[in-house]
Amino acid sequence: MTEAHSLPLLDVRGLVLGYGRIDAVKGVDLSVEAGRVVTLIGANGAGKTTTLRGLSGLLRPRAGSIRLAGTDISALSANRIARLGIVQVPEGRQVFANMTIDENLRMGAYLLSDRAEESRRREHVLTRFPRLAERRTQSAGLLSGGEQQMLAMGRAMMADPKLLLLDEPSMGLAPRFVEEIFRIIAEFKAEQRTILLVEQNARAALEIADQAYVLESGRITLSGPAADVANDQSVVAAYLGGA
Amino acid sequence: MLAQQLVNGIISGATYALFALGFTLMFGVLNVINLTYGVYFSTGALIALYATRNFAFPILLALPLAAVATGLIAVVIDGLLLTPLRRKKAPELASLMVTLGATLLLYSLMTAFIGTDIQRFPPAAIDSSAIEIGGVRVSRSQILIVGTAFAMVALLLALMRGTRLGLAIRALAENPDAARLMGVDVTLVTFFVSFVSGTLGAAAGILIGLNYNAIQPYMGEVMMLKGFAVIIIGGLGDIRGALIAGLILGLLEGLTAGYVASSLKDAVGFLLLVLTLWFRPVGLFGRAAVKRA
Amino acid sequence: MPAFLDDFLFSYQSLIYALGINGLLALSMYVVLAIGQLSLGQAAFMGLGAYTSALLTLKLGTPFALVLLASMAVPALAALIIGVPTLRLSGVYLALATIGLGEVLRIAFVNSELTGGALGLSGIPEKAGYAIIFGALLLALIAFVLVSRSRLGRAMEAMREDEVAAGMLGVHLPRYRISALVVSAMLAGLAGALNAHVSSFISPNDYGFDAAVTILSYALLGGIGSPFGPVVGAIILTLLPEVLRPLHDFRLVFNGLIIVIAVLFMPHGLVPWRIGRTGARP
Amino acid sequence: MLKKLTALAALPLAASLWSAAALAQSKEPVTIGAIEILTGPNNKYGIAIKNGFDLALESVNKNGGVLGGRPLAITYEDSAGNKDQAINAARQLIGRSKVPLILGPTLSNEMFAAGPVANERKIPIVGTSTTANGITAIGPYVFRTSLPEADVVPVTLKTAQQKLGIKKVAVMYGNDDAFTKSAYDVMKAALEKLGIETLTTETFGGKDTDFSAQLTKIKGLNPDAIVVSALVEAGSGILLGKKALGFPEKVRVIGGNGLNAPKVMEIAGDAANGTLVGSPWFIGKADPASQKFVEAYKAKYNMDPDQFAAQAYDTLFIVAAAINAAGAAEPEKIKDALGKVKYTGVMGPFSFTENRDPAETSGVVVIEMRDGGFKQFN
Amino acid sequence: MNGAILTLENLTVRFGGLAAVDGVSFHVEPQTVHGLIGPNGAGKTTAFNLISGLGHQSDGHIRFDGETIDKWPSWQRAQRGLARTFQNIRMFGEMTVLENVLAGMHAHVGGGIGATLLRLKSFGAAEAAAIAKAREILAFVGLANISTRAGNLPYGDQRRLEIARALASDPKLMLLDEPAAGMNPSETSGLIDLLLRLKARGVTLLLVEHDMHFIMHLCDRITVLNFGRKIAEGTPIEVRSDAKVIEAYLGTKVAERLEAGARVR
Repeated sequence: MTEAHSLPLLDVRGLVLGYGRIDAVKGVDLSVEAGRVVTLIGANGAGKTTTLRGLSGLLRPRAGSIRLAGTDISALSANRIARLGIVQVPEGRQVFANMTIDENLRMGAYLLSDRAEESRRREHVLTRFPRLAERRTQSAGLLSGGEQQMLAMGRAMMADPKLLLLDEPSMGLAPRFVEEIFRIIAEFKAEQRTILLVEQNARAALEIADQAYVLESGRITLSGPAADVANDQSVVAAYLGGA
Repeated sequence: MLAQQLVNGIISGATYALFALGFTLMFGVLNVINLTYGVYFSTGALIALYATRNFAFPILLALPLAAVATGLIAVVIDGLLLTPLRRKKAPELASLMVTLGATLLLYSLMTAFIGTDIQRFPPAAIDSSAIEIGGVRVSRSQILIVGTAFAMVALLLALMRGTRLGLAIRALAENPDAARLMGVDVTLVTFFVSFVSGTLGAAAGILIGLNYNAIQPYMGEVMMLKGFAVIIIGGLGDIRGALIAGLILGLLEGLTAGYVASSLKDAVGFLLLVLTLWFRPVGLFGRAAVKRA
Repeated sequence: MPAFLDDFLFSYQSLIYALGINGLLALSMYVVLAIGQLSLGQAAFMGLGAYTSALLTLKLGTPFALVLLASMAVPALAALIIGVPTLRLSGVYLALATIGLGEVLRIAFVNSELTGGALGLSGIPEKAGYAIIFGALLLALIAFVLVSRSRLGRAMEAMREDEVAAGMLGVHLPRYRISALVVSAMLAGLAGALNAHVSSFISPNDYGFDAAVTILSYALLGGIGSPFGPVVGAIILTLLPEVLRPLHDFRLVFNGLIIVIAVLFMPHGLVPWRIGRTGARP
Repeated sequence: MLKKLTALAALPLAASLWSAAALAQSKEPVTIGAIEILTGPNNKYGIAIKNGFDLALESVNKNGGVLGGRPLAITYEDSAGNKDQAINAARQLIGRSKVPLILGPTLSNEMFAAGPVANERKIPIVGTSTTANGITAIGPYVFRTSLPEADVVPVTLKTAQQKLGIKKVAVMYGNDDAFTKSAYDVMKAALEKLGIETLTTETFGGKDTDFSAQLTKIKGLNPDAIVVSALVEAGSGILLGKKALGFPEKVRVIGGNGLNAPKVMEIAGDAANGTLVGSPWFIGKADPASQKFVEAYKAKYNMDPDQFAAQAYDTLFIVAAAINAAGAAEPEKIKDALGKVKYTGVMGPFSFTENRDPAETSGVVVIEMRDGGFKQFN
Repeated sequence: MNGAILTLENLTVRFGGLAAVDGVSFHVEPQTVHGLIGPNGAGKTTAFNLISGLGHQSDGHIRFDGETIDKWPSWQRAQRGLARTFQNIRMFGEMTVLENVLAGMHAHVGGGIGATLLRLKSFGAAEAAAIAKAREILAFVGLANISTRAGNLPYGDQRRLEIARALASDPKLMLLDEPAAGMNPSETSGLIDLLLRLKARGVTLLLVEHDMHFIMHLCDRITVLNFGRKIAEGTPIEVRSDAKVIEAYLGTKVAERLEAGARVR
């Protein structure tokens, strides 16, 4: 790691995002240090996915700044941001269903021109996900939800991202897959990858993360070390409308 | 006689397929029925004609030149008409209407300046000599057309399957947002697809113009009617479907004219079209195959 | 009638007739666009109406009132045949299928002895006149205004804005789609019959693709906020080439340009006023 | 202000022009109307016709005009090849310009639309290029100077039968165009009359480019000739297709008036060789009047005249003669006079039949395409 | 079960190989507020679409108001008395507020083409009555500016208008898909108030919502979905204390177990 530690890898200030007449994210500040796993949790509709779409450039910010290692990227288009090493695994997987698993992985390395490196990475991904290796020439659309999620993560790994944005990786998955997904995230963490994890499965997310932000109605209401956040009663309240 | 009729059918079928390729590609990837496509057919032929006739370009140079120029025109048209609609996320009928208007505009502009007189390539441009095998005659330009049609299908499929650009095109066709996340410059790839379609349309126009040696602005409009039939029968967006549907149409037309009645020749395509709409609207071969390739 | 008026009416008769007939055609496009569909079969329906009426008049000497009814009934039938399979599909298919319909009809007219083949039918007596053409246009306009200001009009606009939501309010979508296409075909057929009975001669090539696109340009130029928009569009596009002679050469260029501009920059057309949708004082 | 200045400047001139103006008063021009295709895709026909009229008009006026010294003038209206515009034009010429006679329109289709308008108002209308059947049946005020296909085609076929010994033919015609369809009807009748066997009849569309299916079938039937009714575009495509399929040299194409155009040879090149067409006139006609016309036309327009220009040229003299014979620029009188005109022009002797069609067919020449030019065949 | 207005029996829909709704059965009692909750991707909106006829199940049955409506298209269900709102508002933006509500009455306002064209007395009376009723409904939901273009309304008012439009069809059952999404707290409490008044009016409500406060406050019964399956059902209090529900919402302790596993490896 050569990045200056004084400077967070990702630094977001006053981010405002919205659709049509509505602002869904109303001035979010957050930062992600290199090599850390940071989670962004919150109820549905709080603006988590919108935030990630803003970070990856799918949605143009209305205000605020997004700095990657000090450079403002908030005006860049999605493909330029991908080039800088921010890779998003979108909500709902969004694998290319009509392409084979191999082709999906090759798409992940779209920006890489070194073919040898590409196949080296592919072998690596397939070793990590043996389920995918068995079916590399099948259409991704035929995979189960959990397998598609693995493919989506594998596809992101093909780009060897500086910052991985994971959007609800456990969404809609059967419990055994949820476990497996979190096992993979734990492995990523062990490899010192930088991850911003958006999750609804707050407990699992908080256990794996170093740092956590709680998002409510488009605003950060709580932040700090994940362990502290996990112990905060208001988190349970945010989810189940307690009190 | 049957052998010659079958060969005739394959040749005209190949011209339909060659024409429909770019049309169906545009639909498969960009999800628009771009009616200006017929204009590219005419434009390509006219540019090649002027290059060979007025500037004495050899046809082998004029062909790629005209095709590339037309491809660029296609990019400009896409940028002017369709990109704004895409940005606004306008309904699909809006793009159909805007290209409909543009088609009328472009054809009538062309005829206003060029007229509808048939023009021909200089005789030296092509070798029209024929080859005769067992009583079946085929000219060199016809062999070129059939060869090009098959080669283009093979090339397009190879592009779609084997290259990174092809992958990006298919990714764009399937899910533009996910493609952007992989680093695909969607605008650029969109323009590239427009370019390739325009080029294909122009190449078809030039080759077909060479074969029948009759070039005029409205030649694309006539072809468009066959084009609709081919891409719907073959399945919107299906590259192989376009080739097969084109050949089927050409053969059926030829056999109808040869053995039933030539007055019914044109009706065959539309009958097939209507039957497809009634019974198998996704086309003969299922769903859009650009996305699957 | 004073001589100068007589001469004026004689000189400009066909132009004035064309205003009314094109107005009807514009309305026939309006009724389809008003529910968010696109049909390019108006010219074909017009041709069917024209041929039906001309044949009945010439071959059977049918009374003109019956002729006009038949000229609406036959295109309506064609609309059913083409509409039923395509209306379950996306809007693009209807547009393409109606282009195909035009071509099939042209082939049929050309190949049939009954319709005189490519020679068409000539010597059609001049049975239509100012009263019937403008009467029909006025009636159609009034009918559209009345329909607009009712639950039917509300359902149509709802469909154009959001078909799914309209369906969720109990709007019987297929019935509306097919009715709109049928009404459109009837109006176009009527316009065709009236045109045949003022221009004495019809032939298959009068009802081609260019005609269909021109009719679309009427509606888009005027705008479809109210039934008046398309009629205004038709009047302008019929008169303009007469007023601006240089435009004559570029008439089709102009029509095409209007469609492009209307779709891209002028979605409400020249008559942006939107008709109210209530049948009583709110 | 500007108006005043102009008026002042005009003062001295006015005096000197006084007498001329008085003369013009009595010598008011006789203005007739013409409806031709002057713009749009088919304007080559209309422009050739207008050229023919204008050339003849010059000559008429140079020789004292009509009705004892009144100049003859033509008001042109453009039909753009569109029948609705042709009707408009006829109505405006009659209602607004009040012409006593109309020349044109260019196409038979346009005549079917505009003819009834003129006929209804009892204004004679004279087609110079309308060859379809049924034109003059529109009514008693509709005339034509162009030889209908019904007169030309039998001459062509008969010549071919006599000189080439043709016994069995295949027929091809464009079935989506009024002109080619009506020529086909004539061909069919003439073939029957001449006792030539028709092996097959094939159709095509005017915009078609591929005729291989029809030609392959025809080739299998071994005809002595192919009789074709087509316009230039399809016609030259058929010639090219015929060559591509390797028809024997001796199987000629015999065409209608639609193929009677140098453009066919331009497009089809040597594939056009041997093609026979009948024509009311052709540029190589060895007749002094005709030669003089060709020279004058070339001098004025710097291009070759075609049959349309020649027909128009003759027609204007015929009309001028009728106006003179009528003694007044009145439609009814001109109509009656037209029926009695006898005139010999570049196309040969001319008069109208009872049915207002040309009576003479002796001017018809059968010509052959050979190496890019027409040659007389009979 | 007999008195239920809506009954789902073993409702299943598969897209490709995945079951988005998997054998779900529950019923909704008349004149109650029934909540349908679950984490993202649990199949709530899919279930709504099946109930309202915007998609058709692969398996199972839907009974509504005594009829099996499995194959009915959406408009037929609407005519029978089923109304819904959408997660992302689907307003007729060009129409006025009043016209939107009148459009909602489509199935109930009289007036065929004949009466419309002839402007029969019955037509005028029906329209006037409809307008009066629409005004009443708009007053009920608290919208005053009836001639405003619907597209120009602020967000919260658009939500209200959508509810008013659904209400206008005089529904027996109203499906509300995330009615509080994007609302601020005061708008939300206004909405709760409105829905309670709706319930008092006798309308049965089935709603999907993520705002738990809202759900717990409003619902008589709640059905919880996860992975397309029903995992719990009961009163708000029962559901809130259900271990499976908490697990579904807050997640399992997978991570702990995983870390243990990783250490072993």
